[in-house]
Amino acid sequence: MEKKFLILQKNTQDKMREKATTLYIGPQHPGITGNMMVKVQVEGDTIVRARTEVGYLHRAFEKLQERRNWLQSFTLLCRFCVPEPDPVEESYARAVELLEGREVPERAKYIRVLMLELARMGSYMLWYGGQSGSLGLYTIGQWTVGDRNYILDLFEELTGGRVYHMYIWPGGVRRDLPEGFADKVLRTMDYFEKRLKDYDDLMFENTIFQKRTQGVGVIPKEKAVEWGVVGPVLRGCGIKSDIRIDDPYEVYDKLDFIVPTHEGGDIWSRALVRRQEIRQSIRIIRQVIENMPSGEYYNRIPNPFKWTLPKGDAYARTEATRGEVAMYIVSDGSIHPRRTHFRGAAYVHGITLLEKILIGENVADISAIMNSLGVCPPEIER
Amino acid sequence: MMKELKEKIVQRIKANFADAAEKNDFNYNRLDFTVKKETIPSILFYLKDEMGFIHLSDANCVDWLEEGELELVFIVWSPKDKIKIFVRTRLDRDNPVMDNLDMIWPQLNTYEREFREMFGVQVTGLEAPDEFILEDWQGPPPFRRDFDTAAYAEKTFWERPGREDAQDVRETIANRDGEEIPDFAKKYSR
Amino acid sequence: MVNDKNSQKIVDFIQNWARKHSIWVLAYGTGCGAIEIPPTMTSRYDAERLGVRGAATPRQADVLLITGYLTVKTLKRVIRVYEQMQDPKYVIGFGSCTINGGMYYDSYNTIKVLDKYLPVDVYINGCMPRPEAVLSGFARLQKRIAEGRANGAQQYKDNLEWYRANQKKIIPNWIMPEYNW
Amino acid sequence: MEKVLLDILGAIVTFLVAFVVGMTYGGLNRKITARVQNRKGPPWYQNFIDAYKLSSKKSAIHHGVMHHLGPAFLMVTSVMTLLIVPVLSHNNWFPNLNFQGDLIFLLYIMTFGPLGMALGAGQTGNPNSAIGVTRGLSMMVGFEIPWVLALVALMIQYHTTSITGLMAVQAHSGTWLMFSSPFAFIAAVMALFGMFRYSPFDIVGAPTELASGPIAETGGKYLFVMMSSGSVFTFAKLTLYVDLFLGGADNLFILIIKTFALYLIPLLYSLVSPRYRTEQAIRWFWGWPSFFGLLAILQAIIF
Repeated sequence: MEKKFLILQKNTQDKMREKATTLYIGPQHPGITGNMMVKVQVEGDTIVRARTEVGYLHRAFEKLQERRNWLQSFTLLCRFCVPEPDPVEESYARAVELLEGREVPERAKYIRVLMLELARMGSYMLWYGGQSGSLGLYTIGQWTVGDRNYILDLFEELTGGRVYHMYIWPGGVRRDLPEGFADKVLRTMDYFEKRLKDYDDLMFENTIFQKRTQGVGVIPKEKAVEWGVVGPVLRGCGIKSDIRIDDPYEVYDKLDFIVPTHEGGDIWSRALVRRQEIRQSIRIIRQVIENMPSGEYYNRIPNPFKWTLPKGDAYARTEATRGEVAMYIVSDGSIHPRRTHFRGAAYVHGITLLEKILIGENVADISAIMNSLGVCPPEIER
Repeated sequence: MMKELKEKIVQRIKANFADAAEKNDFNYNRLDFTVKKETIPSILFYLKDEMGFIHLSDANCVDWLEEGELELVFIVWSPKDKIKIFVRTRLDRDNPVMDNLDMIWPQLNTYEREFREMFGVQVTGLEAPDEFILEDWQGPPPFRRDFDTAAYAEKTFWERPGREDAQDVRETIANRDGEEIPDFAKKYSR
Repeated sequence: MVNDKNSQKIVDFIQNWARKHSIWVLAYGTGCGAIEIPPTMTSRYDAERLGVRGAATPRQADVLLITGYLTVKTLKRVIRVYEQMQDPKYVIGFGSCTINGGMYYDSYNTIKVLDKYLPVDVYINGCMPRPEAVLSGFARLQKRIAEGRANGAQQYKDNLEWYRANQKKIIPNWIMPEYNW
Repeated sequence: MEKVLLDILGAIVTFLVAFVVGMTYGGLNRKITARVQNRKGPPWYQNFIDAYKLSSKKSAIHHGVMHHLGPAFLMVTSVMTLLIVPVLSHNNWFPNLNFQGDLIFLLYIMTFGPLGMALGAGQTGNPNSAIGVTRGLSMMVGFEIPWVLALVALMIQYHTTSITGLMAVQAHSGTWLMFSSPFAFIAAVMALFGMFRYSPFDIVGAPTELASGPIAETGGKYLFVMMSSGSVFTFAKLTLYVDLFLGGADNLFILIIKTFALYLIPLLYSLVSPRYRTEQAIRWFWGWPSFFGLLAILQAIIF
């Protein structure tokens, strides 16, 4: 850590910049986690200054939502962050329900948790690929992304879409579980429990992987919360923080699971936290299927073209794989949202945090650090 | 429990910031304070350093076109007390000026850059590149209510004219490329 | 060496056959469509058996896959990337938003019709197109290459001024090197 | 005169064989990788298609004379290495241009190609290429040490500096050098990891770090030349190892079996390893491989 702050100090004197080479990582670069750019100044192999440039994916969703009604704007949501769209839908649905005071049936709550945890697993499978691929271990990525298809199959059967589900919507969920779906989920979970061991053998017990990740991209524990670190990255610093426990939503307070933490704050501890969270997800999914009540799954909303929400605002937070995502909605009493705002974890991780922790690191680790922070550009610029 | 905690927080804030108007009728863990623009840095500092609201959850801007004001909303969260506080203030819409706050939370720098670009809020003392998301943007700040995105899009970009009729064109496409439509697909034709 | 028409035809046939079976896709995820590229490349769908594989830089790539909507800012980079690619090169428009704007039809920052700015050889519709659709798009491109109809690059070269005018209309600050191959 | 003509013809045949075998190994590499990754994978001849496609690209941009010549440097190196290495033991088709001291010449010539490549990559002005070149050169410093130690050990032990000499030793004693000087073999095989630049030593052209590094600005015909020179060099290196340690080969079939067995070592290791950072890679080469090289020298001196 001391090395980092020394470099920071020197950095303020403009001396260093003359010797440094500027390197543009992105937007067209295989190592970048999406369509963004990191402009780094390097001296030898060490980064002395980093700047991110975003905006390549700006579609002005928040503006477009002002032109749609409350249900139409819901369809835009899943495009906010593509690898894991369900937490965004959940946030929006819950914010609307908070504002309107709409009750959600108990069964819908369970189905939502099932959906969220499946999405978490799917997203982590993709993360496996990104994290190991950025370090040159492509075999893991091929296995996990291939296995992720089994989760996407479940989504497809349940919602009709592989990637964009539009399933968790205000008032409940869009349709009930199909017949025999629970068994399929359980079978898939069995399969994943078996496969996780293979991934461990190849990735976490690999000496080179440990050497590449331990002590790289360290976030200081005492600064972590202040810098806006959330989710698995914060838990990788050894701080127990999870919205599922702290600010419980749906039925998470009735479920039995633990929040894994790991000291260190480097890529390795973040990877371990994520690895353990997959296990917890499987556990949650089993509990949900066991305890799922029968009954209604949807509290019908009125005609969406006449559906108005009371004046006011609401804010709902959800724990996604990247950390805290949240939806802030403001209603002026009309059928359109006055303003919606999406708070993504990558908005903080991908800009200020990334610029801070890249300093003093090796050029070779940029991609690995970005993957371990879960930087998702569409979430930054929306 | 939650109610007592809320009362305590409200009292402390009221004692320190006379202009804070509170709203406390939420039945979940939320409190709402509206303050003057000048109080924002000090109340955020106070919340963060003295009261344990160390996590900045969100900051955003709402355009109230009819009232001629921009509303800034800061949402802070206390991991210890498990409660979130909304701090709001209003800026004059024609001349929106706010102070730079990124010494409180470094990530506010990003939020301020977005306010500046999307709402035209002038942030005094902000050190950041001029452009954040947009590049070479020449129109008005796009997230303001009076900016009409549909008209702008129609004016600027090509649009592909849609089909007038609603006929099934899959056969035509298939014939064009010499492909067979599988049997299972035929039954879905409109 | 090859002068008469028939042998030229044979050479063309062999070359097109090779081009058809060796498609190197530039690793540039321009939009959200990039999420379905990993599944397409991995075990269940395995595009590599068709000869499709990734290329790291535009100099080595054959196909520019526009995975989804293009914002104005990205369009500028995409044009630069396209012009750096070596002839023959192909463009695949991926997703509804490249065809007519899709659900972003009223957004002030995304282009609606890709083929006004870049010559598109094959469109794949859907939001999101499934990996099967992507594979079928590649198959369609292969078919067009084999028939010698995938000549978008030639079209771009011939109508460069028209494309340039369209591009400059929405990119106000045009600082780009000349098209030089 | 006739001898020279035959030699030239033989050289062409050698080159063609090396090209085909090297390319096929590349294709099998992709096939094996795919099978490990649960995929069907491309056909084994996929690399030929890729090469032909690259050579039939209509345009190929270059950034100056050195960039133009860089691939040629690589090709020259590969062909020279190939011609010095005796491909088969007793065969007229594969000429044997080796001479007393060719091992030392080989050591020099094998570094020549990357140097030419470095100059070419430097001229592109692409910072990724420049960084890739520095990485490549520093990694060469790493793996040259165990490799040189192994060769020097052989030279000391058997009092010869020619490859044919070492092959004669093996033919004479009946045991392969792999068994009679095992430490040199271990050190040399470890150096082979570095020469092949497969994972975990693919730091030169690491896609996620440098966007394929020195070849970032190279496309079309230039890439074709590099690809084929890489294939030829693969074959030459493997044949050299077979000649030095596995007793050479009497016919092509045995040669292919032996070379492929050797080739599988770095290939399979690459499938389960992430990439080292540059300094970690150099440290690795200066660790156990160099230690085994020193052991080999000790063995050569003592026995």
